Amino acid sequence: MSLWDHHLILLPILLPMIMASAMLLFDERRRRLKSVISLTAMAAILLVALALLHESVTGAADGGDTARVYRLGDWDAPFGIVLVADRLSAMMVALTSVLGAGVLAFALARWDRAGPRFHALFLFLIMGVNGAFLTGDLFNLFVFFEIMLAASYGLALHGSGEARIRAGLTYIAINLTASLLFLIGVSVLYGVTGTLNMAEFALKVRTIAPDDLGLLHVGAAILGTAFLIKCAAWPLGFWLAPTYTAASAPAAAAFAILSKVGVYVVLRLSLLAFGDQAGASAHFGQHWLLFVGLATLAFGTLGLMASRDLSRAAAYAVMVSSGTILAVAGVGDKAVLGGALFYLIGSTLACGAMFLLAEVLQRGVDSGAQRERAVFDDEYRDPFDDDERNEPGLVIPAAVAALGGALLICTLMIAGLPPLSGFIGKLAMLDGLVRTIGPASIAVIVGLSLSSLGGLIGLTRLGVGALWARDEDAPELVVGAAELAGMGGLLAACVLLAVFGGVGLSFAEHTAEWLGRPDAYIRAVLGTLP
Amino acid sequence: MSSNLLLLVILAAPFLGAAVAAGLPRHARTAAAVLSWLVSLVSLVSLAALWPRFADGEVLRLAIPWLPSLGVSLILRLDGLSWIFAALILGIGALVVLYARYYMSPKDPVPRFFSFLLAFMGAMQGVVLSGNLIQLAVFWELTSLFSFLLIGYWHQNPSAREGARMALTVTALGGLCLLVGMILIGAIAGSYDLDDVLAAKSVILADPRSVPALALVLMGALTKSAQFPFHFWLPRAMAAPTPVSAYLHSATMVKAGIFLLLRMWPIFGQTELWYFVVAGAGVATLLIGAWCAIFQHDLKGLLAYSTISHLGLIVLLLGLGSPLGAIAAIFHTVNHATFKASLFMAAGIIDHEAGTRDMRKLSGLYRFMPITGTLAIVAAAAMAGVPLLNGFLSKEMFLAEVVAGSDGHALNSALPVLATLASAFGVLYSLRFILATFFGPPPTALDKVPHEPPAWMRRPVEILVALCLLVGVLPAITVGPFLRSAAVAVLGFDDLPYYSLALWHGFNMPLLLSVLALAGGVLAYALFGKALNNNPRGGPWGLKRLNGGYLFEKAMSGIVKGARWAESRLGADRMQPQLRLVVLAALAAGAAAAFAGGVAIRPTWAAPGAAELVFAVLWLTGGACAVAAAWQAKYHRLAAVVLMGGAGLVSCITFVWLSAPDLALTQLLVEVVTTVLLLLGLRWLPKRLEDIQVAPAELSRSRRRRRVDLVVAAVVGLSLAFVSYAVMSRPMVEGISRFFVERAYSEGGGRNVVNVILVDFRAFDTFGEITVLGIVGLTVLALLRRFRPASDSLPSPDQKQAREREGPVAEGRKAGDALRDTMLIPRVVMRWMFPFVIVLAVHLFLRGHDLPGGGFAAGVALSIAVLLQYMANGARWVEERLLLRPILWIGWGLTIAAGCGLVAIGFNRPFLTSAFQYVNLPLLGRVPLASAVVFDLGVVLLVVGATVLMLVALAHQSLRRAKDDGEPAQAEEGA
Amino acid sequence: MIRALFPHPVLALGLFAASLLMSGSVEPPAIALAAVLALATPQVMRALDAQTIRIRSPGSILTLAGCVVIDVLRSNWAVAGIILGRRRHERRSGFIHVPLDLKDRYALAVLAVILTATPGTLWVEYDSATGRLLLHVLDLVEEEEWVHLIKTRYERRLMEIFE
Amino acid sequence: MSQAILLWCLTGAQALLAGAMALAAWRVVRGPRAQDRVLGLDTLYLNGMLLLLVFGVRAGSSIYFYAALIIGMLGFAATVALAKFLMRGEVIE
Amino acid sequence: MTEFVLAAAIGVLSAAGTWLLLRPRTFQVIMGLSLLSYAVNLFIFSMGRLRSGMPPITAKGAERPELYADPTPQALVLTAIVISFALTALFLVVLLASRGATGSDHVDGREPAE
Amino acid sequence: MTPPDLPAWAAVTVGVLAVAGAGLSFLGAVGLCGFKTFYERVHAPTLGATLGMALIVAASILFFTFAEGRLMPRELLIGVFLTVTTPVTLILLARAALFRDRVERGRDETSGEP
Ligand code: NA
Ligand code: NA
Repeated sequence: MSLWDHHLILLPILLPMIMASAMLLFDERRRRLKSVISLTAMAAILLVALALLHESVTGAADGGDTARVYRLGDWDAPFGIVLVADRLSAMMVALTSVLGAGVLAFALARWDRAGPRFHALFLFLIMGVNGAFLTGDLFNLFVFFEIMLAASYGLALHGSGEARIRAGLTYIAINLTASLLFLIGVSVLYGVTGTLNMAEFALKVRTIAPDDLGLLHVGAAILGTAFLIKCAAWPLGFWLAPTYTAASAPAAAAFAILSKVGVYVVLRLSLLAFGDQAGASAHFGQHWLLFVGLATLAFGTLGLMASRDLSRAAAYAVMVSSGTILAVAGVGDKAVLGGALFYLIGSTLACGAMFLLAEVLQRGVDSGAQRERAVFDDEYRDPFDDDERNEPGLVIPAAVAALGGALLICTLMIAGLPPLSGFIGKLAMLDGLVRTIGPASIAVIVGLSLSSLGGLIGLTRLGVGALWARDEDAPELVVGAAELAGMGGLLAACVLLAVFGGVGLSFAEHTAEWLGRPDAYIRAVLGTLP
Repeated sequence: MSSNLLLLVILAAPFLGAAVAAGLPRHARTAAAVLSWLVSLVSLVSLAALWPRFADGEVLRLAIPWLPSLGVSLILRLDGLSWIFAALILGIGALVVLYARYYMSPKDPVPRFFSFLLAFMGAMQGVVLSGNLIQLAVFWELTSLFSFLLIGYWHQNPSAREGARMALTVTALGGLCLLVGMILIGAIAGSYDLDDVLAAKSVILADPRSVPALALVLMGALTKSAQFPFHFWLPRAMAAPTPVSAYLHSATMVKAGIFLLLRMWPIFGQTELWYFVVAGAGVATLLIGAWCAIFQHDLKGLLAYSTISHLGLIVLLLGLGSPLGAIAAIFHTVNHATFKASLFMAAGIIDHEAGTRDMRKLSGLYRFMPITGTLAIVAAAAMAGVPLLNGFLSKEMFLAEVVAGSDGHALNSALPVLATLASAFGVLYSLRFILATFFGPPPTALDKVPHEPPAWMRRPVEILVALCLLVGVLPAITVGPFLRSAAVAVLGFDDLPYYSLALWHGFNMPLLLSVLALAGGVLAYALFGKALNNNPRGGPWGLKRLNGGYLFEKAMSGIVKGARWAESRLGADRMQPQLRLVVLAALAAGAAAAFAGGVAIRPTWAAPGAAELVFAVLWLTGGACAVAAAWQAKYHRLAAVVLMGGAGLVSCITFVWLSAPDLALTQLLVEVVTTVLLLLGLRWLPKRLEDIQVAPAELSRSRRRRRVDLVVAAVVGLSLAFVSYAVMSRPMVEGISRFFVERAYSEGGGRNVVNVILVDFRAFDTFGEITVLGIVGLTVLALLRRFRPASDSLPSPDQKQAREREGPVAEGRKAGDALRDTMLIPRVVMRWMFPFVIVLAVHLFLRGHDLPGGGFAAGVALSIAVLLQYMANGARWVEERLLLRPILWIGWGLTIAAGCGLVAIGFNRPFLTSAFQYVNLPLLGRVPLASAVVFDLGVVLLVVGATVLMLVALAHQSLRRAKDDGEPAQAEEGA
Repeated sequence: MIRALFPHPVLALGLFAASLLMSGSVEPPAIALAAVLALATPQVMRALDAQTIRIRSPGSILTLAGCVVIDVLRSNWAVAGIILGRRRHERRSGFIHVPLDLKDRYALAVLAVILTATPGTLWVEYDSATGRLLLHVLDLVEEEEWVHLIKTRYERRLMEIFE
Repeated sequence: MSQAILLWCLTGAQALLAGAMALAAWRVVRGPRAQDRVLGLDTLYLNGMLLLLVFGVRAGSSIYFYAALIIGMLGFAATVALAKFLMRGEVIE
Repeated sequence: MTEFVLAAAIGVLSAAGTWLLLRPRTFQVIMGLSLLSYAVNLFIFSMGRLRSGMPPITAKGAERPELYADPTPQALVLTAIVISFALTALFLVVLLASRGATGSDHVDGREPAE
Repeated sequence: MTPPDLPAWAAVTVGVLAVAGAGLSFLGAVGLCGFKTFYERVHAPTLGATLGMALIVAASILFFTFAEGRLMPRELLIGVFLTVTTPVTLILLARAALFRDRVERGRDETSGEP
């Protein structure tokens, strides 16, 4: 194993961090350099993620699934912190880098100038997200959540403006509260089990003293609440729509992955620690996931239909996506979960693209994001403050057609209509659900179908308004080449995902199956399975 | 060519063509038309070439794997039924393309039109060629989608947008139902493959899930085929360009529903549900459509309702469940496609040449466009079911079928009457179509003089009308073989009943009914023709209330309104309710888990010792401070800050008391910085006065809210206290800590276990934590750079203003002297404290590994040293003397921490692996050197950078203001 | 050269002592550290352009210190008495003005520390233009007496030390 | 015996200091004016620091010394900031 | 007894913090968050059980590890302190910005409608 | 906890010093609560800050000197720094109070009776 191969898993975290730190050492003026650095970083992370993905699928001695474990500081689990790349985390890292690359490309057209230190904040966000996906330690997860959130606070407010600040305040307050819940939950779990390592925690859950079971569940429930807040689950996710709507387009698009971090953690922990093997704790909280997921799905769909503009609809689409996966996780069927994982990929990319697209379509119409001039001029001024260049760089012809196509793809993806990957995911879920027919599956089937319909109704109404029924005095639609490249990249990924749906779906299904047998994960992390 | 390739061409050519057309320049009208024409021709030829390959009942299949794990592959499956539909789609498609070339205005982006049209054609091919249920649903939705784009092509026109949306919504709704239905059928049959499904008929029918499955599938078919009560979208879709109407509503879109019914017929055709739903919808649609058509003034409107009615007829035929009915349905589908396409095209020509489609404005056009007129008359006659035309034949079969089945159900016995009535209506509106348009006095209300269209625009109509005639006269030769192979595909080779495609079946009941209908229609026109033409209200008599489109629009806006209402009721946009929900949710989750699992407390109560009483007194103090802080935070913010300091101090002492000196140190230092930060912020908050008058209603509401919150807060407090006590009262579990304590010195090189955890065992946490700090620094900077204070906090604080007003009281005093004198002593002390605090910080840093302290504490101490200088001397003064570049400190701090971690990689150890060594230095002796110290140095740099950045950026806000006022700077000579 | 190395010798000495005390050890590493800090840290005072403290009469420091210790002890006793309720009715507190001749800011600072650290007196405000000091006294017996006390016991000695 | 006396004395000292803290906190809570509260906090800090010193003696460990030293050296920064805010309405000018 | 006092302290701090968290003024919220983070820090700390006079500072090699106070929660609290300090600062700045941009110190950026 | 090798007289001295110092501090706190005006209150805590502190520092030094068998005067640092910094707070506070009284209550405490 070569030097870098061994440390590969570190790169998705370390690379953006080092790049961002290095950027702090340069002057803010060196935009081109920063753009190159950021894009390179994203590309490198993508490659790394693919390599990790490949290994997680084929890396075991028998050529099967495996989890690669990296012992930070050379301390064994459960004492030191470990990074773990298995199918799920590698997939999420890959997804993050694709989304990140698209968003970054979009931002290079002009948004990265709307406030200071965009690139650094963006890379820190990526670092936090990747860390949350890769860490195998509960408290370290908290730390990465905080990195991710801190960067997201900065990005949510990127570009300033009253709407952003107003929404940002709520966003931050709620997430700070959620972080406190996170801490309470993790510490209770530590108090009861004496460990922070996820794998060891899963083992300890199995053998917990009956007397401690209640406390363990209290900790898990509080922790779960914290994660559901990040998932924007109903009724804990009302912060999402205002924040994402007000945020600048690239920020909002990048945030499409944030709620997925919550979803990821819910999936990871519930399947690792509270799966079939968990004894008295088996399937802990699963019913709640179902209810909350369905409620989120319903509320997200309602919100989507109620939205008055596309970016808000995109925000609700994020909620719909969370709700879908949570509800499916609540059904607790592996076949269905595979579909949900596949759906997760496509819906995240589509929601991201939707935010970008919405910004292009609403440009000039949008009032929430007006740029304000500082009242003061002082030494903390950024040299680009006065740079009022608002053009998105090289402008491409036939903008309307291109944007129309993009909007169509987004709509299909979000509504889960054929033939794109959104549909494949839904199909796979429905296919699994009808096989496990019961009240829960029927509820989810109805929910999924209605949300598709609602999504279609809502998005067509808004899309028709934004593209076909533009005001006479609305500015002509222009889209920069970089912007189109960013959006197009994300949408192309959605299309590719449909074309190679068989491969993708089989990957997702195997991932669900892999998640269903946590012993392999635990063995990889702890070396043995006592 | 292999049949596989041909099959592929049939499906792929339109999509490829669509892609190419989309890329053509905006004005390439002819190129796009030629392309489209060639594409449809290529597909048509391929289709025709396949005809000889399947003699009776043979099925061609081509499978392309797509989603193997779901059993969904792309299966192209061609049987007689698919063939006849595909031929219709391609044949009429080719004619429509030709027609559209002349119809479309060069001002429009015509290539896009052709692109959509070809894509739609492809999607239709996909539906009829599907050998897989899911694939069928996929292409089904695609047809909805592309029809949406086609109908909305003239999107500048609001009715086009609305029509498109309505069509999409209704048909996509049906499509979703269809999808779920198909998935259910697939689940029952164990496969999505059409052949497997058809073979599993008995399994399917035996399964109780087949009922919802059928219902869902029918939902799809009926919406697509515009069956009552979903028929309303079709007339609205007339806002589309006429070629689109001609295509969608004759041969394609609406026929997809028919196709689906035919596909499902072998399985479900004889079930009760099928009969009631399909036949019921069919008969209702037949009548309502025909009745509404009578009253239309718009030519296309009339054709639209007529289409609905004819679709109802076909659906009714299928609903009857008899094999002959199915054959008649196929036959009428073909016939309807030909005459309706030609009629739409004719209507388009009239619109194109006369400038209107309003029958009240049109009149006597025959003399201006005799050829078109003749063609229209023939086609309308076919629609009315006049003998010698194709419409007559299939209508005869229909009437025969209705009569033959007129026993048993009440519906059945009523059917002959209803069918005759509907036929009479058909005669009536056909007559009206012709007479009101082509005959009568010359038109007066037209803007231009109508004339014949370009010859090639008429050519498609001519071909179609010729087909109507040909089939009408020679049915067995022209359409016989195709009909037969389609019938075989539906009914099977063995169950094919006897039927005759002859023109003359002798005098029989159906003929009588036909004649009755013809006579009745003519009579009705004679009686009511004038009234109909002048019907001012436009709508159909008796059915005004039943305006589906209107209801739909009401429903849609109701849905949006309802969604908004629900969103506002189920959601919360204000912060307090959201936070309350979060708190309540956490409480509920915790409580639910606790009650389910049971939480026992095992108190170990011993008589409290004196020291414990002291501890209790301490917390009496701390608790009082906390409660008072909560009490005062609204009106006395400073008091709250002070009180919180008290609570914080007690926490620190608690940490010392309970063996956590590191925590105490850190918390103390952080307290100081936080207090200063809060004070820096306080300056920008508005004054809050206790004696503001509040409305009594608001007062009582806020009282209620406060009471609720008080309860919530108390419950939170009790719960957390309970949980912590429950854990504390339990024996320690054997966990990871033992390892840390055992190895901290031997393997981490430090005696302070907490610090070794922070910089070694769990250094990655610290690594992340400092990153958070750095990010927050950046964010703070970004926010403050655009900070815009509220107008009322712009001026200097009152204290300062008053001080300046106090002014130079004594001789020789200048402004600012007062401050200088006050700060004289503090400045001296604070300035000279600077180096001592640095020494303290160095000690904190160096001892951290063995004793309480560490990088973070050192960093905050250093920040406080800087802060003291700022407080004593003012920002300007300090910055003239100390060059602090906090962002650089942050950058270097992070870089050093990461770099230190990376060094380990050079030694092929994992990131952040620490090394330590005792080194013998001259004079100093044995000194421990741990690489973690370098990591800690990064921590120091970062903490200083971030903390100073936050403090200074905040402090600078007042400075900025000072610049505007031209207030004298506070610099002064050295101390 | 020496100046550059030791811009503030008194400070360096103080830092050396402080560092040793913080280390709690007189082992070679602690001494080395103290020496390094004593050498390096005063350099930052250069940036803050602090005037060097000049002590003219080191001997007077001891006398002053003795005075202060005695006064502190005495006034602790006095104030404790007041708190415990002695002389509750006759006691009167208030402000007095003391005209000062001291100009050196370090001297003033030391005076401020002494006066404030002594229970019962509090330095409130000093007017640099007039040299008037506003003092709050807990037990104000005779204003003149206080002025006299301050000027003779402290100011004179401080002027000896610093000016 | 002497050890017991020492222990009792130290406990008594702790109790007195805790009592002093409680009184100071009472002043902080009570006010009435901001300067009283700040003064109360200053006293609270002072007594807290002394409590830590006594605690160190009681525990026989010098580990707690730094906590006390930090209050002694830097605790005043918080109260200075409060006082300055009271005086000027701004902490850093 | 110590456990009971500490539990009560956590309860009081968190109750006061929660009450403030639910108040309508931004400053109240930030104070609430600060009080809550005190409470949470103590809570985390309490999860390692309490031990007086045995800080986890070992002699050269710990003979009886079980005697020392649990160092892990202490390390966690340290991290939590730092993070909550940073986020308090951030929240403060955002609330100032909100007050500046909206003119109101209400958490919703506008005074509640009558 | 107390090391056994502390001589009896030293132990008693340490105890007495500590109690005396704590007592003075307590007295100061009593004064803080008991005095009627701010200007009187401000004097009270100096009891603890000077002699009280000195006694406790002495106790600590004495204790550790005997406990460790060598001179351990490091609490002196606390004494020095506390002595130097306490006046800073008090001066600023008194000045602020004076000013606030002048501005907000229209009273100049320096000229009239308290
Ligand atoms: Na936006
Ligand atoms: Na004094």
